Amino acid sequence: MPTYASLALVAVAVSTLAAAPFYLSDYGVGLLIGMSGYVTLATAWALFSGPTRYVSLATVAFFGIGAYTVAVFSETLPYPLVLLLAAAIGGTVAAVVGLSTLRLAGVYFVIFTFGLAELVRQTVTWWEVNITGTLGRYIFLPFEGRHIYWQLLALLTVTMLIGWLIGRSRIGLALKAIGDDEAVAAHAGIDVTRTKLVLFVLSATIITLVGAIQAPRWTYIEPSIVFNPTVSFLTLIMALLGGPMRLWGPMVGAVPLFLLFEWLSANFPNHFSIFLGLLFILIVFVMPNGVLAKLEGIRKGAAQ
Amino acid sequence: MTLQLEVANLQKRFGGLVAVNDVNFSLQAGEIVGLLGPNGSGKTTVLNMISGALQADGGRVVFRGTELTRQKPHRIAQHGVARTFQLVRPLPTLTVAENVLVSFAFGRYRHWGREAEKLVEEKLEFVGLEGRGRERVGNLTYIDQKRMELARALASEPSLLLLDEWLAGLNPSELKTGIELVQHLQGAGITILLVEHIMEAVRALCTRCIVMNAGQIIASGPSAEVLQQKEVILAYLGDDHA
Amino acid sequence: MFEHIVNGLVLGGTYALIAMGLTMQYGIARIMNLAFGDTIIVACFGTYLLVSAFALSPLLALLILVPGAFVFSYAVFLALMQPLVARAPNREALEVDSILVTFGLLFVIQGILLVIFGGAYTSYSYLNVGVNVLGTTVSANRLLAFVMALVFGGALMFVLFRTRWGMMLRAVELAPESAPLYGIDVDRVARYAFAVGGALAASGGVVVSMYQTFTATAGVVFTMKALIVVILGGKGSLIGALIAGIVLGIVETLVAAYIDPGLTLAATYAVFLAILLFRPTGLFGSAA
Amino acid sequence: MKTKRTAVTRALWRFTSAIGVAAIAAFGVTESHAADDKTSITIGYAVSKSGPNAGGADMTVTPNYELWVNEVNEAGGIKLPDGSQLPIEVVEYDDRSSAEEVVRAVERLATQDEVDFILPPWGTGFNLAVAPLMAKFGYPHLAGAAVTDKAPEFVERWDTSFWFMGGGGDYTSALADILVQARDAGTINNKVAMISVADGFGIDLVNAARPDLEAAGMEIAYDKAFPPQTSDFATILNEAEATGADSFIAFSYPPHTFALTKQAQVANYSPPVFYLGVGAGFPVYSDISSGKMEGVMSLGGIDPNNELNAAYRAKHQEVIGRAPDYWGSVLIYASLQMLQQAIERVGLDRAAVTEELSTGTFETVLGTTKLEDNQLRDIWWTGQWQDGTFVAVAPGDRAGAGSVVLPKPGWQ
Repeated sequence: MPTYASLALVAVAVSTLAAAPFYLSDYGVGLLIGMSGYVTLATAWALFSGPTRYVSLATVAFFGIGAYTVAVFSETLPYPLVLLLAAAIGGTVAAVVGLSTLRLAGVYFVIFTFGLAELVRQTVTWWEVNITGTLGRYIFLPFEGRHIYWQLLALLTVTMLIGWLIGRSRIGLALKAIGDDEAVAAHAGIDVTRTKLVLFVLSATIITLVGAIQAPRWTYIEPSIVFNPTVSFLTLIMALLGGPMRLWGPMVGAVPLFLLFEWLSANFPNHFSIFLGLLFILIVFVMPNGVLAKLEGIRKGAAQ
Repeated sequence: MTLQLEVANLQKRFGGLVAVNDVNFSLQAGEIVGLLGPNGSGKTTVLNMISGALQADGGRVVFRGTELTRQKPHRIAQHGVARTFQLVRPLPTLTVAENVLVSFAFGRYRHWGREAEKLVEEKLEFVGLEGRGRERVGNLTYIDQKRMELARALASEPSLLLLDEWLAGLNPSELKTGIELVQHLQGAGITILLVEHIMEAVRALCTRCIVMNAGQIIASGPSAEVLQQKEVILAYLGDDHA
Repeated sequence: MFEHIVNGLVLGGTYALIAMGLTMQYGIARIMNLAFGDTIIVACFGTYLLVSAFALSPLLALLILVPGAFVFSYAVFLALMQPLVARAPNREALEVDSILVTFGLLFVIQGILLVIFGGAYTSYSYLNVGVNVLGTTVSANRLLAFVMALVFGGALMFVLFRTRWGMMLRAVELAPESAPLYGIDVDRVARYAFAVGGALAASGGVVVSMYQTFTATAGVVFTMKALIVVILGGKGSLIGALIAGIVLGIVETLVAAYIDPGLTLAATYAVFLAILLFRPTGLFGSAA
Repeated sequence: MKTKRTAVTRALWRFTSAIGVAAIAAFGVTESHAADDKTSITIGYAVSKSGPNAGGADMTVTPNYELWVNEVNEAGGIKLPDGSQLPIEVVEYDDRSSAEEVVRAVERLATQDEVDFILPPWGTGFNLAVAPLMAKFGYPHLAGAAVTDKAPEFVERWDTSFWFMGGGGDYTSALADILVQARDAGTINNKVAMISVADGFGIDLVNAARPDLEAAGMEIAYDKAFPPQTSDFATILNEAEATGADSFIAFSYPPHTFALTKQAQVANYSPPVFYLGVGAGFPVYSDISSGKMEGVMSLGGIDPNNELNAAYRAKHQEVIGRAPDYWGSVLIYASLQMLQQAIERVGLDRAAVTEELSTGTFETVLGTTKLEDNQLRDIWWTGQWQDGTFVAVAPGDRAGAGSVVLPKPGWQ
């Protein structure tokens, strides 16, 4: 059990972050939105992909589903209900997809999830064009940056809490066992398919909610905006940088990487891609298991 | 004696090859039965079908009155059938204790928390790994990994244990310890199906033997008798010459 | 109906041409190269440069760019992939690493192209005349892509099945673990396979640039198409890539003609996902 | 138990340090630079320099920003009403074709860089994404590269927004008028084949075109949307040709426009009316069509006899190294000139500049320009390639309009 002191520390940290918009500029809040958005995405991604080692590129499929749900229903339903609906749709899609794909292993799963994101995007596009006869949709919700930030912060806190609980629970142990050796896990009595499915749905639902919460910030959305594959790739690289096997890993990866991107795009707007690419290569070569593993390695090395 | 396991007309093909052909046998509660035969004779395939790792193409597996034939591995484990693997398969990112805990947490009676930790400690002590629960499995010697794997199989609290060449690769003194461990299990009322090449172990442990060759049972009966049979000796000699 | 088949064949020729390169890299060299499409785009811009600045024929550009791409890909493998191959404990780890590194490479190439050429749409015309094929008019440049796909496919097939080097390639594809037992230098074979894949990508790029508008950032479209074809055909299978490419072309054309042009890509992905689910080794892949 | 506690402590240490990094970053960037002695006018913009939108931005938006800044600074800067003259200092970001990035970049420009003015990004979607922020921070928003029928509504919602490219309905009704005239003159039949790219632009236009064409009594014989990634149009053109329509209309983006042209030439498909979307008005179109673009129609156009426009085109060629397109470029450049003149008249007070833009009359490359309800309405809706120039042909009653020549000659 965590001590009261550490619980208090978390409470202080969360409330400090929650109070941040009162003494930050809009840009500061914008940064926090971007950061908390990506930290939540990366943490949710790692909930499933970290222990099971199923590298998913479907992040943006769920992110986009969330954003689209808000765009479609924001005028007709009360906002909390829209969020619930988004979560339900994202979760349902994840369940259907999960049931059919979680037996694919390795790179096939990677490719499938990428294809899935494109399929969802194409289908939404076709539906909008041919059935509803529009493409862009407007979201006029009376939210300022800080409102979106608070929602994201709450979602992030809940996500971290879920991750922490999973790590201490039976299902966390099951996931680690599955990641190590599916056959052994199954013979030990673990329902491998159901465990993976539950986590995939959970992770996808959180990702859907991130998309739903962020969407009002853009006023106007269309498939090319919300199904931007970069979201999937950035989420992946952030989680990998920090180390997806650890609860704090994605956060440790996402925060500095996000700030670095911001700095690069401000100072080298014309060379952003080159730096980003070199950085990726560097990460793979220098810290293949993530920053946390690297730090632990260094600490161990120093101790010896 | 009560009937534990009944295997009837079991069939398995891989492509055109018939790996297991019309295999029938049954196990009584508390028995240790050896499943023998040269490499490729279909022993492990039979084991895989009982434990659910493979789907049988035909026939049935009934365990204590429950049909296991088309059940998934985790259901079979929860019904009380546990197994080890021909080559040890530890879960490398987990500690020794966690490896064993997995089976307690998801096995027959699903233990968790303090109680499970205590049970893990007991099982580790039973296999001779007391106090080593916090170690990474990668740091264990081969024999200790085998011990750990036995502990993991026992942690699902099975009434039928499938041991796939669990004694292979042990030196003579380790073998002695291993045989004693298995005998203890029998004392605890666990039925054991033992796939094994080491005749010394088979003689010491098994009341009965089933011998397979080329996917079929060629002999079965009390160990002493079966191991004398000409066919059985031939099958092994043939294997040695190959 | 018949004209759609002809159009589909010609469209599929392009897909086949670019997919054969990726299948060499992915199937044999075991590198999931996300920067594959960007190699194609580099060849597009290279051709454009040679055509517009030096008034060279795009066909001559082939003679410069294809060997260039071979050398470039060889160097990339040596510098970036070899260390990964060496340190990877298993196939999965290598796949994840190579996805990440080539994703980085993708951005580097794209960034360099953006600095040099900017983000503008680029296009020129060459061999843009109609050719009558069995009563259907198709463009000469697309026909060229189709013919090249057949020629390269045939030539590679000959090399694979009739030469010693080809035998080594196939050995590495089928059994990378045991190939070294037969005295095959797997790394060397992989280097060459990767380089040949790059050269094929460049040849695809040269032809594609004749009829398609390209931008510095369009590489990922080609990567995806090629990847789909490779998975459809079975990774490492050249004949699979060739046939799957052509099948995909025909499917897209028929969907556009008889169902809805808006669903061509959705149909592509649907076919692709279905294959992944029901026959993950592809139409012509060896069993897993 | 001991090891467990340290694990928790370590995790918390990580958490707090992560927050620390975030906080430092956030605070670090909020310190604003004091701007007591103004030595320059800062102008900020975020455009897509990478990602899928880079192609469009690089054709129509960025070159004009660069051209304008270059011209102003060569002339010594912008003259303010107090007599001082300040050069322009540019703060630019790459939005990487991401909506979230463009939103944050504008927040950054407004609240951290505190630039004097912000120029808009490329594209309808991105302009709408930044519109609420521009209004909130009180920056005039000169939405250049954005086509929308909802401009009047947006002006009400965001009173600092200005719309320079008209709406889909403007372009399609002008086209419908041309078709009706040609039909009534017996030049073309009553049938139209129409395709559109399945994204915001294509759908906006095709939705506007349908009622316009139906009202004009035209029969829409083929009406399909295609995905933006489409590169092969052989089948679509076959099907369109098979309908027997004399008018072919494509609301397309440059890659499709170019591919359609090439395929039409290959298949020798040359209907009397051949109308394409964005890209047909690019200077490069002449190369794409191998010089055979005579008679092809599209959006936009110029008056070839307008000297102001000719001078602008020459200057663009000289500074940027290539010619501007025949549609959006000149509108965006004009919006910048208006901004400049508004600043010269009322200074750097953004509210006053907004007011001046809304009510003032300006001398721009378009001639004498005045906005109606914050929208530029004096736009060429339809153009046609005639003798190597993309000549404006609608609205026909506007001074300088050329006349439509139909049927389009074959691909000679």
